[in-house]
Amino acid sequence: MNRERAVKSYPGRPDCVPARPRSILGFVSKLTSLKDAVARFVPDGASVCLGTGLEAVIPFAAGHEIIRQGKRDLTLIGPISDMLFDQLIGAGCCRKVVAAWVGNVIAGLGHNYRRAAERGVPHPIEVEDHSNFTLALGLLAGSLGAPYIPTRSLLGTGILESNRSLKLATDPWSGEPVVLVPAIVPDVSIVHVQRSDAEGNCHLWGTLGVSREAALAARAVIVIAEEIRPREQILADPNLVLVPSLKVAAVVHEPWGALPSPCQGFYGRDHDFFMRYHEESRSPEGFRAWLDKWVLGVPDWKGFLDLLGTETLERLRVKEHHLSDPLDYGAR
Amino acid sequence: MNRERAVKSYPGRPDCVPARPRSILGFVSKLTSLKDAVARFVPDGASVCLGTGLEAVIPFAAGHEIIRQGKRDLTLIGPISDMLFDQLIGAGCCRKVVAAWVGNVIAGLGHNYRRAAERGVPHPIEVEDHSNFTLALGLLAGSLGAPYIPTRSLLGTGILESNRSLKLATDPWSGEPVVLVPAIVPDVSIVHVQRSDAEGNCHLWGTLGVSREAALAARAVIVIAEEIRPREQILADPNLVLVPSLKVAAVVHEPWGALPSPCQGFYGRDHDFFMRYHEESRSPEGFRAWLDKWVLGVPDWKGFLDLLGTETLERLRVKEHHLSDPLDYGAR
Amino acid sequence: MTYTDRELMVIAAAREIGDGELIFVGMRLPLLAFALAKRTHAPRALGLFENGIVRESPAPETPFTISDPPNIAGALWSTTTGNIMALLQQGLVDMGFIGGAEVDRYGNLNTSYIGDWKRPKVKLPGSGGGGDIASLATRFVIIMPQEKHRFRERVDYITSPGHGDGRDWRRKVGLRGGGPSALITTLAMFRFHPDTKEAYLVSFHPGQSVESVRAQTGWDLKVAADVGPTPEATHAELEIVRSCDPQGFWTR
Amino acid sequence: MTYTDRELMVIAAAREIGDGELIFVGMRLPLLAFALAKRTHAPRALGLFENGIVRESPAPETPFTISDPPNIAGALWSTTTGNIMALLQQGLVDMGFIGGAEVDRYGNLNTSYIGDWKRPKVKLPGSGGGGDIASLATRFVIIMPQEKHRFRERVDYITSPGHGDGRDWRRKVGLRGGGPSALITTLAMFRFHPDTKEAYLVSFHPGQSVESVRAQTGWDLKVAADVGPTPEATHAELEIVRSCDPQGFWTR
Repeated sequence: MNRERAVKSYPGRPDCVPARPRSILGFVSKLTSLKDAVARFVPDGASVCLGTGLEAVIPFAAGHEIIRQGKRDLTLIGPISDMLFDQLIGAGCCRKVVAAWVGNVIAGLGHNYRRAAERGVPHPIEVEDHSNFTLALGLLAGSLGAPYIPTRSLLGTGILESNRSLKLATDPWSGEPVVLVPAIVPDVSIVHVQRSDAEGNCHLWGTLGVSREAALAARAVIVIAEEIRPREQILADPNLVLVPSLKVAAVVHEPWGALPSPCQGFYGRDHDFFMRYHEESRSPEGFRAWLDKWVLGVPDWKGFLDLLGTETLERLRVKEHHLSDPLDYGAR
Repeated sequence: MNRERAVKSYPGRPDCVPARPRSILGFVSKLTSLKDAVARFVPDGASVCLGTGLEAVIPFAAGHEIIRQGKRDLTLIGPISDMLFDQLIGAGCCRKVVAAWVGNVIAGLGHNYRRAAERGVPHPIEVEDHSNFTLALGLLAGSLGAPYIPTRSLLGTGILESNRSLKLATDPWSGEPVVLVPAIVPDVSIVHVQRSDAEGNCHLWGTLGVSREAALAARAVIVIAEEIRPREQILADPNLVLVPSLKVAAVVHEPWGALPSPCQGFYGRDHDFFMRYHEESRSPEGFRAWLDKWVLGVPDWKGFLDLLGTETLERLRVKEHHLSDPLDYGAR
Repeated sequence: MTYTDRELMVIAAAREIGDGELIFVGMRLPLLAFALAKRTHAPRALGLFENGIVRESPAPETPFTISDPPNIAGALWSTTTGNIMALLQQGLVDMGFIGGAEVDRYGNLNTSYIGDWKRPKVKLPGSGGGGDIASLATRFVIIMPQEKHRFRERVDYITSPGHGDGRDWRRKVGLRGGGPSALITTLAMFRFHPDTKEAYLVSFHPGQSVESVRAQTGWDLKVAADVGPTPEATHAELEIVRSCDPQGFWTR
Repeated sequence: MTYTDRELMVIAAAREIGDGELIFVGMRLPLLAFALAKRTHAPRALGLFENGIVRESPAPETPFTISDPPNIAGALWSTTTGNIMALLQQGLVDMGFIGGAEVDRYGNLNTSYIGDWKRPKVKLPGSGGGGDIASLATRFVIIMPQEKHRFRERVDYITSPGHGDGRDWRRKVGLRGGGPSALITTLAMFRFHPDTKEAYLVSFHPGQSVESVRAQTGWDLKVAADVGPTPEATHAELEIVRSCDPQGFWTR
């Protein structure tokens, strides 16, 4: 119930002081199934930030579970989102998109995004246009608890017209025009990481994108981890911890959970999967068939991986390991 | 000459678009002596950010070299600065202080700071009062190339009165008052790190304070490193790199260079040294004697370490090593 | 069992920490208070430090400064100063500790200038993180030595905002944090009136009285109806405090 | 030695990169252009990627996206998207590459909406980092396929600002970056007039002519006095491009 408050959805522009996720504090294990995590922390109508690592560590496992649970009226927040937002939009989970780019990075346009934005299929969506920088700055402002951050990007563009959340203002020192980017505070941010302990102290490396700002700005964080490690192993490198565990609502152990996007040190990108999705999602029927097969036709992520097949996993698995030099945190 | 431009001092509020440190770019070794680094990149009148790790990794070696070279009219920028700013002020190197706290953390007041601010001894200094947050936000704005960042801190305080660089404004969304913190762009930031390669790709861990923002905001960076490592060892962990080497003007190998402040994994804090300085610097004569002995009486940092004595170094050296788990950056 | 004023201050400060709370700790007595609270009534409290540290448990040996390596090893998070201050500005920090050179009847603190800031009689070190904690924490607790010249009717300069000139001053100037909730001194303990926001005496330490405390207060001091001695330090509390400060560097 | 339009586009793009320059690279043809420039005339160029990467040398095998693990391993820096965009806003980035669905005579790009944005005929993916590069880079180079319907008198929506309506438009709206310096298409190469800031034809690719290019341009096209064929791709350049794209995924 307190937990619900921690991810309560706020109408309009998000307040830039998040509700204190009180019940999240404390040192109980937050390990849970992806099913439970999505059921409890992604209520209908919530604003959800995901796909924060740009083309890498996209939490597809969580996205598919959101679709299976038939979540509705979500506000999706993310920089480029790749294929994931297109899937959530096509499945009817999304009321509004706050993003810099929505489509299929390797193949181009997102067919479901087009159908929804152009023809209201499966239903109309609201689009809040950003650039990668303004989205990053909005999340940074949220993470700072600052109401907004000014930028000189996007002056003179249509984005200032179509995105009513941005304000044109004047730098009181130089008198020059600036764009004010209001704080973006997701109800919940879903981040995929390499390793976490049961409390949500977690390590992410490789492509960061806006993952840190997204996690710090959010009212609650769901951590999806390739590996669950003992606490001492994570806290042996406190500088690498992505977000203080007091912000973490749930920790989910879901190996391969970012496929078909890559995860540094664990697996590469399944290029063909993105290409096939692009072809198969051209028509609503084609997308439906894709959805039935890959998402609704399986009970969970394990089911998705079985469909993908062990040969594919073996092909994508990282085989050449490049380890960093350990850091000495010795204190005496 | 280009290099000079890279650290040219700007009058008044720093422009928040730093001059491109063109000549700094390129892949020549930037290894140099501390003497040369200070001579070339800390010209009289420059704004210099140092002491960015709060009570840790304070670049005392660089500070003492600045004093030995008799630099003048420097603007010192730093959060709490501990004993270092007091020494630079007492030695007459400083025209202006931009800081949240100046003194001797463990012992309290800074005697030279008081003499300069109260009685103009050795000469008057200008003080720009900040809090740790507003100083961090000013450097963050500088690092973002943003003209300013708003905050709700310090409303109703005297700091808004005595620090004319801060502006009171209104959040155009909520109508509530905010404080605008203008970008702080140091001509040069001096950061002490555990390890660097010859180009300035460097790793800092332990206490960060405002080190990252300070390095990214500056027109040029001087890296003081405990160890010089081969490039591959540093780039084996690109997420840990503090600042892109294109910002780095010089790399100095100066082991123990942060003493008497601590450096995680290398040495602890020499508490007694801070206490003795506090006693000995009570009078201008006492400070002069301290300066003659510890700074002007020795040719370089090696001389300081010899005075300190091997027993002290051995006592402070970290003996219990705690290594972090390596990160796998494997890609295929 | 006898104890020093500072030991009692630590113990009184620890009692202000609630279990499961996020506490902006800082150095000196507050660091000991946090250690004591963790080992008694607030095992789930978390400590924040402005150098970028979040700790679940205090360092095994009490560090001289918050940036001493033992305070980083074993931390839950070691990040930037900005990210820690951001938790304050997000409204997530329940309480912070602040000291001061001067305080006034509304809990405003001055750590910047004695006299006119344009021509200061004394230049004090400045805000550090104090102004931020006072502005943004849900509440804060002041810990400082009590001497008449430090307890002013009005401070010369507000570094860390208390309740300004009282009542709803904080709301009027736009401060979101709740302001000071307690003032713990070498002589006594004060709280702030819910309406007027003026400090009033709630208890005096051993050897003190309402009169002796009033004699060291620079304004017409209000006193609680049920004013009495500060609750005694218990044997258990003292043992923990002394185990954290064996040399008595902070508490003797 | 014959080659494709795309191979020539990559080669022409590479020639726009100066040695020692900071280049905002991106995916597809620009990634190949960066690789080519590094191995020919610009060995000291640095590449930026909006996912947070700074690279001295391109990844050993050309990645499909900038976030593929090979593009991170061996990077000079792997940081946040914000920190990379910050280098743009600091004015440190010499040049960036941008593609677009529509371009107009002043080099304004639309990748957001075809038709009225309130009731779009086509919803395009959006800005990504394009709007930021166009706003903030010292200069930028446009690479896109040329078809008459994409080369509009005026784009429906400005996602990435070129020279607006010409002349000193960028200065008037407050943009600090210099705007587009070249437009490289499947048919030809264009530059922008120093005063009017209007695109004009400087060269046409093999098999093209002033007329054939004009036929695929949606405005009254200006032509350079010394217009001629685009400089041929050299054998050496082609070998490098093909070694970077052995399957011809990008250039066939």
